[in-house]
Amino acid sequence: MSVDDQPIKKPFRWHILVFLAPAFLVYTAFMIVPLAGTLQLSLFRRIDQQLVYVGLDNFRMLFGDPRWSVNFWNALWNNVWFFIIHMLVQNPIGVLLAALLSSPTLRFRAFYRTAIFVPTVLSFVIVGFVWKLILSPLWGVAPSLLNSVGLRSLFAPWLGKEEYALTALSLISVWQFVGIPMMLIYAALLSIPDEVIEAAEMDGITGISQFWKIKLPLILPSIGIISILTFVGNFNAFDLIYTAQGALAGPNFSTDILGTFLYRAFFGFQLQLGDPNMGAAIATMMFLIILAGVAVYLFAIQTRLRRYQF
Amino acid sequence: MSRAAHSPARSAAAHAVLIAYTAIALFPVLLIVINSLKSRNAIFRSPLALPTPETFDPVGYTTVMAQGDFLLYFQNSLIVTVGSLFFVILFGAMAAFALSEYRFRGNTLTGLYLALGIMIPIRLGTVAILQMMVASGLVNTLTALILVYTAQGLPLCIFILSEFMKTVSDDLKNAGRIDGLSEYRIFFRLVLPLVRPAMATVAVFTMIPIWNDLWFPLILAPSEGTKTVTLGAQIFIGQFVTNWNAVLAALSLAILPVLVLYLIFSRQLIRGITSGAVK
Amino acid sequence: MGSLKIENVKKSFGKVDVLKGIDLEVQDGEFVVFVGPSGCGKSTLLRVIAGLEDATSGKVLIDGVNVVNTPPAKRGIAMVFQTYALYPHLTVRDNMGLGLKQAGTPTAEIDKRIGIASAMLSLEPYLQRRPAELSGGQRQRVAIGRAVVREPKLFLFDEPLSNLDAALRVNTRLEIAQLHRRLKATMIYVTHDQVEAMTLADKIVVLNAGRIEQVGAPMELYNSPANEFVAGFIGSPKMNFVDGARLGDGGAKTVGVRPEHLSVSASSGEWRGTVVHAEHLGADTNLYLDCEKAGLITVRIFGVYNAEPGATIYATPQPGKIFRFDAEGRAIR
Amino acid sequence: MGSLKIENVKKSFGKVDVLKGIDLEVQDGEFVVFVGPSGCGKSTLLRVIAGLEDATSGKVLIDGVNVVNTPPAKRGIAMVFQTYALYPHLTVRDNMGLGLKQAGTPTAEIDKRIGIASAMLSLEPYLQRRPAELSGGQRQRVAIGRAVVREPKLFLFDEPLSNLDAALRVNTRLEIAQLHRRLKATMIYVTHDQVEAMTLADKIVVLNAGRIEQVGAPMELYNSPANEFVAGFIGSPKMNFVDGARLGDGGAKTVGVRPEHLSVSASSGEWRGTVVHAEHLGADTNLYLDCEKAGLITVRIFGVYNAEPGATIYATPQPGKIFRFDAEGRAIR
Amino acid sequence: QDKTLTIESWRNDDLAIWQEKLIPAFEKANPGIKVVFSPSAPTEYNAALNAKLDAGSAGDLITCRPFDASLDLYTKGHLADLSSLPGMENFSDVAKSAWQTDDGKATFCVPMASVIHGFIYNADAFQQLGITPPATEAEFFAALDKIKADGNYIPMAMGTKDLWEAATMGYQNIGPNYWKGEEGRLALIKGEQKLTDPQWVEPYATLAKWKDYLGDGFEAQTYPDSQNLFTLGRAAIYPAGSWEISGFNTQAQFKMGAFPPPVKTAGDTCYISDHTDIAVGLNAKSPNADAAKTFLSWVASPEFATIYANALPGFFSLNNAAVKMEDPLAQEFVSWREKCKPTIRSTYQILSRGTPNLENETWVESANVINGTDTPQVAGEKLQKGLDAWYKPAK
Ligand SMILES: Nc1ncnc2c1ncn2[C@@H]1O[C@H](COP(=O)(O)OP(=O)(O)OP(=O)(O)O)[C@@H](O)[C@H]1O
Ligand SMILES: Nc1ncnc2c1ncn2[C@@H]1O[C@H](COP(=O)(O)OP(=O)(O)OP(=O)(O)O)[C@@H](O)[C@H]1O
Ligand SMILES: [Mg+2]
Ligand SMILES: [Mg+2]
Repeated sequence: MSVDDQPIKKPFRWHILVFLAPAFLVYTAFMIVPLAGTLQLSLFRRIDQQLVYVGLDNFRMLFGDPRWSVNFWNALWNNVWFFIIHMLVQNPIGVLLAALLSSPTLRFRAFYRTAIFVPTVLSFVIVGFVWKLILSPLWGVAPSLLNSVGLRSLFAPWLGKEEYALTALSLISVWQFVGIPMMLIYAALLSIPDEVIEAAEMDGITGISQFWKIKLPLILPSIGIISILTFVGNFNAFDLIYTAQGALAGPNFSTDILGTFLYRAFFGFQLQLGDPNMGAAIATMMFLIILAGVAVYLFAIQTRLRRYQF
Repeated sequence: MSRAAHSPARSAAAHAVLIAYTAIALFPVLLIVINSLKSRNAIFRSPLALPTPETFDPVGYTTVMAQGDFLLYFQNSLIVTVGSLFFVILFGAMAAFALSEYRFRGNTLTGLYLALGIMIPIRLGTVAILQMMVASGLVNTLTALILVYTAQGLPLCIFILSEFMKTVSDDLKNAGRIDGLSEYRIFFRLVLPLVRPAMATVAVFTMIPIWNDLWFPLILAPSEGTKTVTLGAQIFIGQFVTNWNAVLAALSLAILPVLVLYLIFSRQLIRGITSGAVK
Repeated sequence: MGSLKIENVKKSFGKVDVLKGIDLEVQDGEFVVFVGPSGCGKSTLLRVIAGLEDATSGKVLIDGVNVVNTPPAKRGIAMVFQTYALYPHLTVRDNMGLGLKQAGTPTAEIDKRIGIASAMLSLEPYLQRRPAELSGGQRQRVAIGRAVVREPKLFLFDEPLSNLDAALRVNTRLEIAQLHRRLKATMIYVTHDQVEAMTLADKIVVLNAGRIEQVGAPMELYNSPANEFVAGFIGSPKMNFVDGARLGDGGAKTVGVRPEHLSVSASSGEWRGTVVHAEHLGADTNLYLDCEKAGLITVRIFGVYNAEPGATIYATPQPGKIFRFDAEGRAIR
Repeated sequence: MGSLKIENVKKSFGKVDVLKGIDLEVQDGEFVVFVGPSGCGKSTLLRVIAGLEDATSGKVLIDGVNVVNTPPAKRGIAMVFQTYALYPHLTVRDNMGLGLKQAGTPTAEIDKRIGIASAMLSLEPYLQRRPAELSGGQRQRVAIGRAVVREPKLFLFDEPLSNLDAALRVNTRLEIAQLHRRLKATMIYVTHDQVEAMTLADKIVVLNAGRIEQVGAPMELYNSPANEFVAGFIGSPKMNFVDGARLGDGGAKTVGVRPEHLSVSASSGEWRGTVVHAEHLGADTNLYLDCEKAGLITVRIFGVYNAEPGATIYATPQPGKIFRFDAEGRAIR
Repeated sequence: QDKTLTIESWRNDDLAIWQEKLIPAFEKANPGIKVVFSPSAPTEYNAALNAKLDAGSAGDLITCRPFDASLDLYTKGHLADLSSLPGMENFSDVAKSAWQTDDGKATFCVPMASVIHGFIYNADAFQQLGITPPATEAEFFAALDKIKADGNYIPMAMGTKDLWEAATMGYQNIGPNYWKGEEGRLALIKGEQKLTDPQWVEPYATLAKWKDYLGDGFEAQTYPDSQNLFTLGRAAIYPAGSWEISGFNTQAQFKMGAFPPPVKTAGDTCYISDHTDIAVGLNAKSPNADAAKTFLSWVASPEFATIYANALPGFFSLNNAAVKMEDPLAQEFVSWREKCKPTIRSTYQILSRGTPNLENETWVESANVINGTDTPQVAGEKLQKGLDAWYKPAK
């Protein structure tokens, strides 16, 4: 065997390490380490000021004890509904707006793009305040608007009704965050080469069918991203419900989602003391739910999505 | 593309939809701005009315200006936001490039690891983070915030950018390799400029939660010298009585810098950035 | 159906004037070839006709109707893009079939047409592949196929055969000619290939720097070019241009002789020259001679001709095959 | 510096075998042209040499060193991509200068080289433009320029002139030849243009379906093709193939005659045929004859030859210019 | 070298008072000690404070929530024992009860203030309609009916959206009259009474009747909405806590009066909720413990009590020393201490230690009862069931 025939070891690709290292280090130090430290609390319980290892007891309690499990399932189901509304309303609207905005001949594009994005920039405090103001039966914004179109009878104190509150809040959240899918899809649409679009125009594929047949397949990975980001964002959501409905997510827990449930358990609320161990157990469950979703996406969907290079 | 490519009817419909949605998007915002200029009574008597000479009352703004050092707060917010953004985009793009460009063992797992952070509210790690900052003497410094926000922003940035980097033509990168460019140069000179729209998007997504965050400034840097705008505005939210004039004024003012940043970034949303590259 | 009239079309990109006033009439069913140096505006003109680019001024009439405000989709045109512009997410089959599907053509008919086109372009084995899995020439053929299946009344081809090998190029060229006859469609075809231009065209349009230099039948351009530019552009190798004064031809600023119209002899002839370089192409040979009287000239000889660089050779222009141009480059007849 | 050796290189994309075992040796400073039908694997082979594609098996040695693990950037290669692959965000100047800058070349030197290259490619007016603002041919020239300025020891050109007009093509071809002499660099060049292949190559490599059919000097391939495929591929129009049995040549399965090796006469000759179609190219004429004895054949005649379709014409193969092939297609010598 | 003390607090509202009155007064008396009042938003306070204490970056002085929240900090060692602090003797055992260990042995915060529940009314409206402040329930509802019939005013400004209004301004406001203040509260803790007993369910029944007198869409009415509704003069009666006084004084353009929760029948003993609410303690890890103790002693002094109670009418001093207050409304509230028996909120001590949390449940159920989603009986049963799930009173 000649020297040449020795299997040559691939040189180590240092640049991969260099590219990954800064992000990896900062992220590990300030995110993973603290969070892992917190999540492992779920295996302990504080008994007489001592942290005692209790295995999966906290989880057993979370699922076995109706004092916890009822709230957990309620929050989970509410969260699912919250997510469904975002998927059905926010993302289609976002995609539609992006598609309209990406038309090369559209005028005032920058204005529309900015205007539609403004709500996303607002802090939750403002969003909570203004929507409570608008939807409040007392000050009459929504009632008089509805009145002006003759629909006054449709008005109800939505945020205070168990059956509407969650949907109303989901829609407020949609209002606030439509800018996110819009901008992402817009960026994706911009990267489609003009020539492909021109070819479609020549082929007689215009307007809506152009969107379905040409653009959508080309931005499918971005649609995947907004779906998974919506999923992750929704199952982590907290602030809007918290500012609009308070930590008890009223009325009667009808707007309680995992984030608010976790907050009460972990940090406590009013007279309820924070219980980091149970809180960590809930957080672990949330983490597992989200992880499952993301893993499905990464391994089952993302690997199957075709990407096209331009 | 030519004008003729779009019929007037189609563009009229597009404008109709966009105008309708713009109205929905802006109406509540206008309500805030209008009301931030009115007296408290006027806000709740007739929230829809424009400020009239009788109801016009800049008390919110004067309160904000009188209370604390809001210019300093703005400056702090800007430093923290821009600083974190810089590192998030730089480190995130680098990691995204590594993940999207190279096949190596554990690629997807690394990607998953780097995405874990968005699956747990980082608030939960507060105590550990604060302990670290106490130990390193970074409490009440903007550096502490920048570090945490950088870590916090990375997962999303990597997630989005790696997807967009996959759409950069391999031939283009290969042309760079043939040209003798190092991997670093390929990243900085070829890939980064070509994913500008995506970077702008990520920058905007990253910037907003940082700018609006209340929690970490409260925990890590609550001192007068390091307060951010959002934290500063909290001073008007009392236990029982909230000074809505001041809150609205402070937060309305606080929108402006982010909007300016947004406008700066959205200039990077350019069409046809890769056209003419390959046949 | 399919006549085209272009009236004083101008096009600028910012400060760059690309088309400087194009007037052209194309009869229904005609096969028109655009030739011209790289960057002279051929593709731009096609894009203006297609409606992908707005002319800065001027009119485009299809069948007598001004189409300035007609969107490309409504102009009834098929186009082969110079850059192919294939749909990256569709298979070869779907790339070809999409336009037909959109037009509501029955599936059987679509399949038939794709079958014919892919046979004609030797694309059958690749019908299920996506563009990224094809070679350059295969992609170009898909681009042709996509235009061809639609069978419109007006075709625009932008250098459609540039990446094909000789055999395939001949075949495809013949198929396009056949298609032209079968559909009686109007075809506008951009090419840099002399053979294609000469064999396909009813009419060749010579463009130069955004202007039309001459329009005419192929042999007309070859035999009586309107000016020095056309004379030099049509025919390969290029016509030899010699200073008229140097040859003692007082009436002409420049005298042109095509390489194939020079006879060579080792012993005697009009222009004595030294062989600088010989190119052996198999079927013919190009000799580059440095002549005392005529300067550096090219001679094309049929078949194999052995001449060592440095050898002395005499070249004689064939009588009646000499072109004369005035100071402005216009042909003197 | 610049020799290349390829040993049994195979390449598959999934189930598609594209290169089926390529062995090739290229001497330092040689000019090698790859020709072959569209899709035969030329670009793939270039990409394997450049290191852009990993061979499924086999070795690539540059200057005797196995470069399998050498990244493209370290192989000292310049390449013109078939798809150009220009940097869309950089101006023409920066497209050309980027590699030099990376190598730390002094600015003055970079400017000089860009100046030379852009003059050679007539790109000076476009130096400040971005690729999107260029015509197809201009883009292709930028791609050439980007490779050329780097002056490496090994060049890979993938159909670099396919979108240029005839005059520019001749010029650029000559410039490349000159560059080759000046730099003494090894060049590997893919083309579909017979003239380019014949004039540039020290050695032509004929590829077919992932295999090398023949390697040899241009005239060697023209004069003594190893098999039917090479005979048919080299030379345009294509060689006429006639069934040996039909001609009464018992020893050969197939007999081949090049179109330029057939003499025609209106009155007498070996094969009597009817004119099917005549192509007038100016400098020469292609006649398509339907012969009783030989079937459909092509005849190439120098100059203008007038023959109406339907006329009767006799074609006679020139003595000694007949090629004979056995049942496997191999040439019988 | 000056020592600087930082006070952690949820009382953003008090920033001006501290900066302008309290701190200058203290610093003048104690040169060498600087004090910084560093409040955070009330909703974030507990979580932020816990994190800072755990990590060791909290301020020297900690404003104490009543009962378990502070007790927890003490048991974790975050709050120092202040039992022997000079000045602590100025407070009664009742005043200190909210910041003591269960056995009463250690006190860890210096009491600052309590708040009293009752009703504030629009005196102009009452005069206009010829209503006098009601003393009994019958009178109360008669007044409400009259206001409603008149139609110019919303009878009562209260919403259920924020939940705690319903519980605190509703249930805890009127409840003591039913369960007889401390008597009932302690019996509940001992396990002798149940939340399903009539004295605990009846207040809910009364609350349920309120529904008809609340504003349109009260289900979505937030606490600030209620405040605004009243101060803008659109509502006649406001179920209140005394903390509203200072805010209402500046905002309302009409004369206001107050009356205590009406009793069932004339002549019954009246009970009021006089709830210990704010105290201040010492961070056990404070490097400036001595200075901090100096400060805390000052907080325990009558001087502080006077400044504080007058600066913040409605937050009543817990100091034994009598405090003279200027504000008439505040005087009205505090005068009830004489004629009625005070008690603290029933859920605060001990009973909200477990899961589910009784206080939180009470919020939810109070709102549910007013909204009509739960009947009073069901509410009582739910609460008792939740309590039974973890609370085992020592028998
Ligand atoms: N990713 C791929 N997957 C499958 N087949 C591929 C892929 N890339 C190329 N091929 C096939 O490999 C063969 C060789 O391609 P290559 O690009 O090398 O051809 P080529 O000789 O350069 O042709 P051309 O002259 O048309 O450019 C083609 O038949 C092509 O279809
Ligand atoms: N967007 C643009 N901005 C400025 N100049 C442009 C732009 N697009 C094209 N041009 C210029 O217009 C001229 C004509 O371009 P066009 O593509 O029509 O040339 P062409 O005749 O098709 O050339 P080729 O044979 O090389 O394809 C070129 O010189 C080109 O540089
Ligand atoms: Mg072109
Ligand atoms: Mg190729």
